[in-house]
Amino acid sequence: MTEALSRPRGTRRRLGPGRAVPFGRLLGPLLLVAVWWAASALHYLDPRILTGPGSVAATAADLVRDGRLQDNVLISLQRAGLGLLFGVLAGVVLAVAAGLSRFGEYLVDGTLQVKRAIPSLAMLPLLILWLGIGEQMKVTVIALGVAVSVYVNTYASLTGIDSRYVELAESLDLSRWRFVRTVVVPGSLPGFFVGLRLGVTASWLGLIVVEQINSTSGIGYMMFQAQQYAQSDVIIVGLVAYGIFGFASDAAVRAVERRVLSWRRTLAG
Amino acid sequence: MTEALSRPRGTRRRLGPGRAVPFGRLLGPLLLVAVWWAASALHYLDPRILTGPGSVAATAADLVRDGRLQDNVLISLQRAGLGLLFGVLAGVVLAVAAGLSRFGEYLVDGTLQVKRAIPSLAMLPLLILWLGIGEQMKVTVIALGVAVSVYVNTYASLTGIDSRYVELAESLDLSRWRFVRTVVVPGSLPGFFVGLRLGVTASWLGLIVVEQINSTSGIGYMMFQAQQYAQSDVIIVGLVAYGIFGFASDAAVRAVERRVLSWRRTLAG
Amino acid sequence: ARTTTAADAALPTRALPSGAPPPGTRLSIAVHTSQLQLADSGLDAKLPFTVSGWPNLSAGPDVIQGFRAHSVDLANNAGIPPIQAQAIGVGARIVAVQSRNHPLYTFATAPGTDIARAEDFRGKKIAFSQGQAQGVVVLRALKEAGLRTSDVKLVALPSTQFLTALQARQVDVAPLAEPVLTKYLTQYGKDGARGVHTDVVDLLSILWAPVEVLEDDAKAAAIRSFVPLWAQGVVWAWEHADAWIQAYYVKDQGVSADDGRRITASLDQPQFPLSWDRAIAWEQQTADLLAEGGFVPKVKAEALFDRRFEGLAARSVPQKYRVAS
Amino acid sequence: MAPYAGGLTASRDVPVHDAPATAAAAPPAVRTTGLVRSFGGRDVLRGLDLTLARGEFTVLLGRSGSGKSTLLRAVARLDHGVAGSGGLAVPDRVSLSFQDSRLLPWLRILDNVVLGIRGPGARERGATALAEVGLAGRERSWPHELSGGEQQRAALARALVRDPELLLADEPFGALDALTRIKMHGLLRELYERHRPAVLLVTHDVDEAVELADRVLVLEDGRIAVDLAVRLPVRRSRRDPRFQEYRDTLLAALGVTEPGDRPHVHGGPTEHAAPPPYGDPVHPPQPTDRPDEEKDSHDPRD
Amino acid sequence: MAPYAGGLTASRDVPVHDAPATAAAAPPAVRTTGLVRSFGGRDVLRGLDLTLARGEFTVLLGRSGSGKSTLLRAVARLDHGVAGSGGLAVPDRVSLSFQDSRLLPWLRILDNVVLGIRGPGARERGATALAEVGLAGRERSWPHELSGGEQQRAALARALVRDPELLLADEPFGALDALTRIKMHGLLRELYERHRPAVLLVTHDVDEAVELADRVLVLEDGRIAVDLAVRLPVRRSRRDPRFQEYRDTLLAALGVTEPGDRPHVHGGPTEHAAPPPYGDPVHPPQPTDRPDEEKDSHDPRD
Ligand SMILES: Nc1ncnc2c1ncn2[C@@H]1O[C@H](COP(=O)(O)OP(=O)(O)OP(=O)(O)O)[C@@H](O)[C@H]1O
Ligand SMILES: Nc1ncnc2c1ncn2[C@@H]1O[C@H](COP(=O)(O)OP(=O)(O)OP(=O)(O)O)[C@@H](O)[C@H]1O
Ligand SMILES: [Mg+2]
Ligand SMILES: [Mg+2]
Repeated sequence: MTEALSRPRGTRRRLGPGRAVPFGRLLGPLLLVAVWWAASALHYLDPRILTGPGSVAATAADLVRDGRLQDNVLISLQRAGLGLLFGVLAGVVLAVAAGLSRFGEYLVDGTLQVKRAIPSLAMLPLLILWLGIGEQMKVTVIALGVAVSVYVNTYASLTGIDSRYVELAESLDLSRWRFVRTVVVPGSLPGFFVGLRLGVTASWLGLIVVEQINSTSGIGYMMFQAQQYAQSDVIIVGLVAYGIFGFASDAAVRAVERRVLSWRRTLAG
Repeated sequence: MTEALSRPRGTRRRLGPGRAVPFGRLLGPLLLVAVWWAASALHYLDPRILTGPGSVAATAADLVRDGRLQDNVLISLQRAGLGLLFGVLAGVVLAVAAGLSRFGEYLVDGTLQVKRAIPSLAMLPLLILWLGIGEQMKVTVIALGVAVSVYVNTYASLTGIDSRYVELAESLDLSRWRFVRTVVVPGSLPGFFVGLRLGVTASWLGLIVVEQINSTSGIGYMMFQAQQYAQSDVIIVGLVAYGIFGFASDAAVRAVERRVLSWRRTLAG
Repeated sequence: ARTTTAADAALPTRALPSGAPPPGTRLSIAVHTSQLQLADSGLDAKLPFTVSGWPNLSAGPDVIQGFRAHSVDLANNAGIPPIQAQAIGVGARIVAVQSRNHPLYTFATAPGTDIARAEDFRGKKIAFSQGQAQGVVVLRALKEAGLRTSDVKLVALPSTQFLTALQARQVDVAPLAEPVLTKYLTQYGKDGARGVHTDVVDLLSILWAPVEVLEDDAKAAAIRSFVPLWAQGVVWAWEHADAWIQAYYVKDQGVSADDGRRITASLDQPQFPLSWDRAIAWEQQTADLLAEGGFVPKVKAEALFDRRFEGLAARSVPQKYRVAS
Repeated sequence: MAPYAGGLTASRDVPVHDAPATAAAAPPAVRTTGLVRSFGGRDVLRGLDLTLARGEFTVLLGRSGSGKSTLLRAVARLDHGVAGSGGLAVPDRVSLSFQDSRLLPWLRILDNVVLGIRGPGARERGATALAEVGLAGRERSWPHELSGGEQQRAALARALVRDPELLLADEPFGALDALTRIKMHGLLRELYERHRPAVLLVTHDVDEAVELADRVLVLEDGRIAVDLAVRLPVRRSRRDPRFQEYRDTLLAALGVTEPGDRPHVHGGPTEHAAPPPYGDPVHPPQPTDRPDEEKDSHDPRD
Repeated sequence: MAPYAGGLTASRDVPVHDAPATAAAAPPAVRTTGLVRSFGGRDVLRGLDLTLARGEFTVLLGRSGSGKSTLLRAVARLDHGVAGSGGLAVPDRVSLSFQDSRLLPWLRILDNVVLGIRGPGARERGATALAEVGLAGRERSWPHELSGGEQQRAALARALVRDPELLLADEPFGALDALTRIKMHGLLRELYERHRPAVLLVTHDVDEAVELADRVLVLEDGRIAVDLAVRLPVRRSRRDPRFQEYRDTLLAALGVTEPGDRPHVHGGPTEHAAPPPYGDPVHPPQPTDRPDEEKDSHDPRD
């Protein structure tokens, strides 16, 4: 036995990450804004190439004052929200159907892989032909995008449930419905939440596509317009709005996730 | 004790899905094609709205004969492949960095959530300003999309690694590098593969966006051109090509996944 | 390093450099058709400078981004993108003008509508893509028919969805160009779809360059030497229609030879004005229409042109392709 | 250790409890015939025949890796993907407590316990079962907040609360201290007296086996190598010489030979060598009261 | 059961093996002072003081849920997120074999075993260790292909192959049959003789404790309630009356009172009642050879 060097420390060096700092996740985005600010304050950044945060804030203030930003955001929120709702429902139902029976898998899974690969730009004409250019089509396009995100992740997580738990459920003679409720749903929640987070963003991004069609409002419309006219400051306001919404909705989903998955003991603690 | 009714069967009703059938996943897409075929053969489908599979096949044959399809697909494959490569590398490195240290998480994670929320349409002008309109920009746009898909899933899977395994690694005094190799990487592979599958599709879809900019070739360019000239049959050929590539690349990734994750015992077996 | 100057900076007043561009001058030219025309006609041998690249950009916003990114020195567009560039402070000037007096767009009607003239547009749903040439065509047609935008229902759509919107009967009228127009009318003519012709033209096809390129004497000299070749290339394509259809529409754009012929047939003989007065006036009207709609701030069209190049293109082509204005 | 195969097979025709009195007439609770189970070409069960009468308390012993868990999973009809053959007849309501306690990590303890039962009083019954295994007050704990032994007890509670017709328990007391183990024995015994399920319990503790069982099986080479009826009174004392005899018999069957180590069996003065010798099985002493006639239902070669 | 706290604390000044001969001079392998660990406000360890000499083989007993695993995790310095306080000094190279075997499911058995070692001969050493625990030929199996006992042995091999200065083993033999268990005892003993690590081993088997240990601790109410030096020869016989005495002492300390059940200790004719009584601890009999003087290094109140 070599010399028993004793260390007085309480716990050893962690291999996982340490304790979480509240709102630490804001560090990156704030740093980004700070760099942007500094670069334009030091005239390092050509304002015609990338407007500085100051004038973007001014543009944003203008947009808010004349109500354009809020109105557009509100309308878009409604569309995105509806699409999200239907998309999440569809994604979860399809994932459960495909995960629990081979027939469902063969019917649903390949089809959705194909759908996933097809650009929504190419789907758009077909959907217009079937659903017109109204709200129905817009919500459908968004829901399709969301459903695919939710499906892929939920399905992967669902089919990845430890078979020992399935065996347990069988040994307890659980009914199929109770099996779904007590094993399948909780067991696939981790993946579902990843899918939901991707889906929330997908719903926002879908707006850009659908609000080109027969819209006179919405943040996607605003962005598209700004792009048509190469109005870079409006684009950047929209971009910042997108960033904030993306970050906030992600944080919201994560907060729910943390509560719902509080039973997990993971690397992240 | 009630009457001990004995059942002569070998195993009980499964709650998980049954045995897998080879190529079963093709059922859905084939059914889709069959319905399409039937609908146009029965003149149920207006050929002006959706060309039938017959004439689409003829168009595809034409495109193959004059070499347009192969050439475009090859060029696109190269772009998508490069983007995929860099994107996957970046996504994995970022996920590991963010998953293993709080500082990394705070620097990377929020930033990527923001990035994820920003439409590539809006990022494009900025990337053109920084990187020009050449191949570099195209590969970067694709890589960014791929990286985000890979990152989100890998990170989620990585931070979801059971803390008991982290504890084990600590108790064995594993070096950080060995910890990454033996615990972090294998433990986050399930999520990585989901991310990779999403990333592969993302790289294909990214082509549609980037090949509108300063391209004279590529399948995205072909689709864009066809849209300009309202060549609906070419669009559908492109769409089918997308579908086939999406399905095939997904199947390829799954095949690798099945081998690499053969240690898993899951609901799907 | 090149620096950009503000759009409202003084017009380049220095006389155009007269000689050939100095050796080593490079230009990045986003005129895809010229690339093919010069190559096929052999005119490219006359290029007195190096073309560093032929970026394939055509949409206005993309070209503007290319200018900003210093990726493009010279581009070919319709009349609207320079107005948009001016509106957002990107300095660029028109250096050559080709006028098209023949209407490029025809208003296609959805099956089952009873629209015969532009006056019948009242109360109808019209596909409208603001930032694009098709948008301006709609605005002009309404104006000429004595209608205001409030008299019709403008349905915002990207021009690529016009055909779909007609097929789905989501709009009553949409401006279509060839070959889409013929395709649509052939397929839906039997259901009562019609083409409503107006004399609204999309007058201008222009070459334009960022201000800082024009301020660079070497590049300005290169542009000056390129403008005639561009015009001659256009003329060559007109005179060798079959070769051009084969080289461009069939080989490059992937449309059928029939479609290619249909497109060329819809075009008029190219015309290059010696004086730009009419072009400037038309551009001003367009800018005013856009400003009225609230799409862009007011723009003075005069400032969009670099008149040092006025008539340069016209003088380099045979008489029959010249017009006074 | 082939010499044992069947050598110790003891038949039972005089039931120790009264439930199996009708064993000859009533259908058995479990009957397997020629059960084969293989993993990767290696046969773990090799034509195993086993009949358990209703209300019989059977303990299964066997070396680590001998196939005890495999047998239990087969009887619970859970081995979907496993290669194998053989006949199997088991009752409807079977409870299996797994070797790993296998609590669902996303359900709180009480929810885990009531997973296999339903009806209005389910949660009350679950809470009572939890209290009985000494986990009162832990209803709302997560599984990962329980110690190893607590998890095992929660899993046992989950199996017991279902009032099964056949209880399969895979080392249910392995992680328990002596006192808790005694309590659990009492609990299991009590439940058994009340509902008289057939029980097939795996343990490595030979004392436990003799103390609890009507019948002890030793699994070896994929078959039942020893089938021993334990003819002791219900209330058993470890100091009963017959208890010691059964135990030594079983230990010997498991390959443990400590000839001089149990003073009351062979009182030799041999000094015990540590580590004690293992391998090389010798024929174990026969239980003194072993009946001579054999009955087919317990003969593995049936 | 507070009456025991320190009451049984036996000092050791005559070393049983020769390694701890210098115990008074050399620094101890492990020293905890006032160790407190709480979960959700409930103190599991309540100011626990413990000193383990180098090369000392200590066995830890305690009721299920008494905090044995918690103590081992604290000594291994693994309880990052746990509320607590107290001083702790441990050597650098510590091996902990967890109560659940905790094999990484994505590594084959051999890779699992060699996880904690490196160097050129690592895989050979790992294969040897696997063979020693009876798993030769299973190197390329996945963990889920092993039976419970096989998994436990693989985990033991992983801990042993590291040649630790301090070996912490949390019920390493719980899922093993009697014979395999004896083999593993021999293996552990052999390793111990070779490298003389300090060992802290948790078990529920009192016989095992007496057979293996230099010193047996009983954890109760968050402290070391019993600290008993086992003064028996290295080669121990279970029929040694002193062995039985130690064992009965410990069983009593764990709350198991079977006064008439071990014929060789108190030969009373009392009929054993099943289920046996539990709870209500009585003062255990004192080991006959218990020395009177106490030494600080083993006094939990140190
Ligand atoms: N899925 C599997 N794949 C391959 N081999 C397996 C599998 N499951 C079990 N085995 C092997 O079959 C044998 C019997 O396993 P089983 O779990 O039934 O043993 P056991 O008697 O329960 O042992 P223990 O007392 O250690 O739990 C073991 O050698 C084991 O390695
Ligand atoms: N993470 C936790 N959260 C809450 N309580 C915990 C946690 N871990 C352990 N406990 C509790 O602390 C007590 C001690 O647990 P520990 O695992 O140390 O017991 P143990 O002595 O090892 O028991 P066993 O012999 O059953 O393994 C138990 O009552 C347990 O429920
Ligand atoms: Mg087992
Ligand atoms: Mg424990």
